[in-house]
Amino acid sequence: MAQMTFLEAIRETLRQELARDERVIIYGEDVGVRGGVFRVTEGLQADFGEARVIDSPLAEAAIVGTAIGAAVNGLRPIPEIQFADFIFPAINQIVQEAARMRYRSNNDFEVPIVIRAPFGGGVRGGLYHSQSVEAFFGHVPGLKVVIASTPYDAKGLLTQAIADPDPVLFLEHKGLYRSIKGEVPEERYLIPIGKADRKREGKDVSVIAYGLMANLALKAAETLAGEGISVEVIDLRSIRPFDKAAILESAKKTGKVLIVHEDNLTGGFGGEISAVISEEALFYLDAPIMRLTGPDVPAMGFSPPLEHAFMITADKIADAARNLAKF
Amino acid sequence: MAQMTFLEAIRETLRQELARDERVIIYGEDVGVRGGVFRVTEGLQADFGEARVIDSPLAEAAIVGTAIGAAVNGLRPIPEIQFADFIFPAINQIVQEAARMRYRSNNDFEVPIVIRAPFGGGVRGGLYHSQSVEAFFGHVPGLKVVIASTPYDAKGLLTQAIADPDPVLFLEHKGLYRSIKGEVPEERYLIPIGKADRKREGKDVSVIAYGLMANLALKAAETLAGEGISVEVIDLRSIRPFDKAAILESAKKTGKVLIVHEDNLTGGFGGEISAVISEEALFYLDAPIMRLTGPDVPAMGFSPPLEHAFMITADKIADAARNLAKF
Amino acid sequence: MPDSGLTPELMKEMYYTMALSRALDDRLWVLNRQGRAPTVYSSNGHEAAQVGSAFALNRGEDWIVPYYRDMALVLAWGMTPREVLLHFFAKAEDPNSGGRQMMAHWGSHRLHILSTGAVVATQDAHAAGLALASKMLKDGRVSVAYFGEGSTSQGEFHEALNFAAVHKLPVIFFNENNGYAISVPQRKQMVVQDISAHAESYGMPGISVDGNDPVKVYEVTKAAADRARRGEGPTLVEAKTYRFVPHSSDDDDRAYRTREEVQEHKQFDPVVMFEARLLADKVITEADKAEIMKKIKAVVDDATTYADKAPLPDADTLGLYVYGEDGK
Amino acid sequence: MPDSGLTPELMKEMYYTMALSRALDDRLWVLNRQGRAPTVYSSNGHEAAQVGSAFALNRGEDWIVPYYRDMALVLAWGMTPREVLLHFFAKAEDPNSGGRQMMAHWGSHRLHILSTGAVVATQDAHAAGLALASKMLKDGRVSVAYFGEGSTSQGEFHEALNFAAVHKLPVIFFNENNGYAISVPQRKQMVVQDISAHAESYGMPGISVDGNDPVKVYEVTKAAADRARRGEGPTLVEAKTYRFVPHSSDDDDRAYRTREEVQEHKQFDPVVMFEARLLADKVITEADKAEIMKKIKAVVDDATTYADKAPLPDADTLGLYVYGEDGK
Ligand SMILES: Cc1ncc(C[n+]2csc(CCOP(=O)(O)OP(=O)(O)O)c2C)c(N)n1
Ligand SMILES: Cc1ncc(C[n+]2csc(CCOP(=O)(O)OP(=O)(O)O)c2C)c(N)n1
Ligand SMILES: [Mg+2]
Ligand SMILES: [Mg+2]
Repeated sequence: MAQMTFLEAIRETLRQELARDERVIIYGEDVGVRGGVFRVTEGLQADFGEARVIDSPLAEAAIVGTAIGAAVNGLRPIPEIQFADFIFPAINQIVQEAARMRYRSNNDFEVPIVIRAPFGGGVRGGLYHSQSVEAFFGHVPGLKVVIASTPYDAKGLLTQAIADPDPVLFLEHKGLYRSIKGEVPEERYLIPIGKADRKREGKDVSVIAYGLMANLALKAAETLAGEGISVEVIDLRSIRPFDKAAILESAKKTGKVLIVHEDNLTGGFGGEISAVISEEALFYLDAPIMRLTGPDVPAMGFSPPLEHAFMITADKIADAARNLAKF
Repeated sequence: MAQMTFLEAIRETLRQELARDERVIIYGEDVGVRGGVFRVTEGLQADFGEARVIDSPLAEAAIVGTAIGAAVNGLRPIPEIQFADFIFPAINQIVQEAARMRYRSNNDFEVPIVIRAPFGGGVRGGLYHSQSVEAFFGHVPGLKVVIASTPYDAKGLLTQAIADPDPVLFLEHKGLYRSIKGEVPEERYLIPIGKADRKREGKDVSVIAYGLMANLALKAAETLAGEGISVEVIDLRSIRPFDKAAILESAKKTGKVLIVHEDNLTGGFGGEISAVISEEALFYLDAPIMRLTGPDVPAMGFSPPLEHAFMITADKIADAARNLAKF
Repeated sequence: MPDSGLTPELMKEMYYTMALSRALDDRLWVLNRQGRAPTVYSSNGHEAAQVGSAFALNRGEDWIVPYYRDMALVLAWGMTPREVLLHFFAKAEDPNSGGRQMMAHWGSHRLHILSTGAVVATQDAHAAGLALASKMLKDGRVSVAYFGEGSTSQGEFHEALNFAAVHKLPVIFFNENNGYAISVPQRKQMVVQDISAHAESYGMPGISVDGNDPVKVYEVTKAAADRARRGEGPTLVEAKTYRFVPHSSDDDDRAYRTREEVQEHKQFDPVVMFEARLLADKVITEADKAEIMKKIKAVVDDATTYADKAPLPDADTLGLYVYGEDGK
Repeated sequence: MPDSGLTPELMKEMYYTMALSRALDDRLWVLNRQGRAPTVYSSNGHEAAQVGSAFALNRGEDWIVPYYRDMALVLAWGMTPREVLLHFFAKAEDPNSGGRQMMAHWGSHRLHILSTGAVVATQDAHAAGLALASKMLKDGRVSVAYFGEGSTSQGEFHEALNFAAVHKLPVIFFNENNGYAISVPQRKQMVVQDISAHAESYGMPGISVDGNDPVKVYEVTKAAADRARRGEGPTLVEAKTYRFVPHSSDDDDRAYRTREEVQEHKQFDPVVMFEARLLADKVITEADKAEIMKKIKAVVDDATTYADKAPLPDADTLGLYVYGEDGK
């Protein structure tokens, strides 16, 4: 089995799907000759041609809008939004069209597209190249929102997303692209969307997270293990649908829950997770459900002190979990 | 004091502000000659001229985008989005530009605009003329989101929104326009944004709501009063900022909280409210925090059975509150 | 005319479809005024543009992405009056949406009518996307997006034209210019007279045509479709027409246009004019006309009765079809 | 040339500004390669377009809404090299954003440079809106939106042009066409050769000009500004130019263009050409040039040192200025 970075896992999955299914096409800004601004699609145009790996005009609404039409007429488009920050011009097509096509046509049409978008901060992206946008989309029935945390998961979830008959937003945390490596089987495999993965078992505190945050939570858990605090880490893998059962099981077991996301607090997806727990597991709780999130500012500052102050770190998670354990 | 419908209260507020401040302009699709598709702006163009009440081209991004520029250069634009369902083409301008201008310029610029948009269902609007969009915007730092429930509040809050130096999204539930009347003073007055109003005092169950839902909650409270159940109704009036203190005070008092919104459940703003309560008042709770919301479907069906099944009613609120009281 | 393949038989069918649409439309207004359905969006006045263009295409085979005003179009494309009425009454059997959508939000996979929402101009990119697939899969299909002149103010219209032009896609952008966007007259919507003026900056042909003449519309559309099938790329067609009725049953057009203006345009009523022409050209006789009218009346009555009796959707179906089956 | 008001003094100042921008830009790349700042967006190659247009306007009085590539523009508009470097190093004193924004996101209320984000094409509507206020308040100002040719694929560009045209706003849409949007060449971005081609469908003048000649750019922009001030509405100007360096310091342009292509364009380096011309026309002497270069070096050094020493923003400021004071 090959060791791959998160980025390579995504690239090789795209390559595998392009090779096995002629209907799969990739397009977006700079994804062809340049291989994407992060090089995720590097080499794919050379291998599969300009007709299947397309450098599109600079227009996100058209990218998603044409992908919808192409999907209806038999293709399996995987459009890329260059940065999640630039998904807003396309949100109309995503929310009102892609996510609603099946429902509004009473199941007569479906829109199997996968929209890939790098998101998140800590990479000196400043206000417009660091955003977490998942809360906007986690609220949208008809859409699926997937966020992987390991190379292995990335492949299985992306493969599933491409096979999925519904529109999937596949968000890739930029901080993971080259920072982590892991074993990735060469053969095709699917990870179901909507099943969380308990990345670490524990009994004192449950940390619920996804994407980069799941990795940081694991580091924090390691630290706390040394202090005799046993932390369970639930990696949601997708926020729409999200795995209520896994969350409730863990919450009931530990009685103490810490929800972590990089997105800002108010109206973030952590609220939903918290609400579900207090609806269905309130009397198992030994402490308030806590959220550790980005601050309620419009976006992440560029200057290092601002970026550092904004970002979630393993230490911040450890601090929060420690406090919760002591509660 | 004049009795006015909700719609009239908004129209008269706009008229008053147009009259007192030359910088105020109104524009949007059909707001001029036609007075808006709901007639909210009826007569205003005749009174204030085509230069100040403008029939704009059919382009929401341009409507909001030009309002931003106009506000920076000295005007006080009040753009209208014809239906909240059609705000998505403008969301990029709202989230990434209007709401972020002050922050990104380190307080050098501000964008005092009020975006008015009718929202909500129960008026045979079907999938694209019934949506609740507040969760998308309640998540956005830098933006304020106001939702009034009475003619009196509508005037005070809208006046405040126009005076506010930051961008405000002022959402008007269509179901309120002509269905309720109330006293509205003629003189100008301001209601601060971010202060909830306890519309009814009670001790057994707290219902947290806003807009039309606050009215339905009051009806439900009336019913339950007859059954000996005392319901407190907190009308949030705005969801960003929202009045944490009022929510916590009520939650601590009654120990039982029902959050109501018409927007669909998952990722809706109710999650945030629930999360805040369980973070800060968990041990005062005598029952799980409950949410009564629209179902998790892409939008509200048009056919009467589908619409009725979707809509929140006073009966549904009464049922939920009754169950909670019995818990 | 034989050059363009427009036989007397086809002309007769065109006439039938236009007259049927008008009659059905009249019925919708009656039913609406009776309080039996809350909303009408009307194609009244647009019949020549819609039917003329439809007949120039492979109806039911090529893809159309209609506008809400396009009842005559979908009738030409194979939707039956019963289906239209089922949609209008929001009945469970409505093939467009199962009663989920407000009237005039068309869609049928079987007929290759892409399901439509209400947010104007999104459909333009959908048509380009359908055409992108047709180009790749070489299925020989042309896609057509229909839209009003008001919707060209939306940026997405331009994005779609540009995308289609760059990729030389087999798509037609078909504008029905009736001079108003609800109450907003064209001069407040844009500076130019012709929607077709936009074509040049995307390097595609742009043609304005008398939208009240179904034959001219047919010819222009046919040329655009042929061009698309030859792999030469998109065309922007503008059919100039007028709507004789308010924007919808919720509108009152007296606020923004005079009765005289409406009357003046009625001189060019596409259904009346086409009928007169077919009679003059002896494509149909008075007897044919009477028979057609009788048939139309029967069909409209049948549709009304059928749809009226059909059941409403069950409230329990509310939660269905948010998602499909996983992982095919 | 005297007709357009371009005196030798002004030409000299234009030259100084262009050369300053180039020198400052070179410095940014050096500092970036030294690891002292993570990102450069460069105006290298665009100096004539930016400075030529700026000098045709009331600098610091009219409104500009710049593109990220517009360092030469903001220098011409009154931003100092120190301020640019403070922005580049993301220092607290950065007047554009207090270190909050990545380099090249300009903004200054004092200078009438509207604060900009990174989402391309949103600025076009802002400029139209600024102009809407100017028209209403009769302040005599012109607003100018700057943008790349790639950004014209965004629908919002078209919405802004249309809005400005309908309302005859005193605004100029100023395109810097360098043939690439990061790696995407113009022919994959659009079918037409000239961005100015879009003007016609909005009923406004559209002019393409050699963007490497600051005088020509000046003249065209001056005419557009005069027109705007006369109340005759917007103009679309396209300045054709080239960027000599990668899109940003994160880019590697060898993936999408040959070194030969870049070399060929270097023949038309606007700074080199303008310098040669001013020397030939005796607007400046070799001695002037040496003095200017010396001054520039000193200014750039000073800016670097000053900004380098300036403090970073305090982490505690993170939460400031999400909202302003309530209810004025
Ligand atoms: C994005 C969006 N904004 C607003 C509306 C509301 N609306 C529905 S139809 C219409 C006018 C459309 O005019 P036009 O495109 O000329 O079509 P016509 O009705 O004249 O056929 C408007 C503003 C909408 N459907 N979508
Ligand atoms: C809406 C949006 N999508 C994508 C990007 C990422 N991006 C930044 S610059 C750029 C290319 C812009 O090209 P052009 O407009 O020609 O300007 P140039 O850099 O050539 O001056 C892209 C795709 C963005 N900033 N905004
Ligand atoms: Mg129209
Ligand atoms: Mg460019």
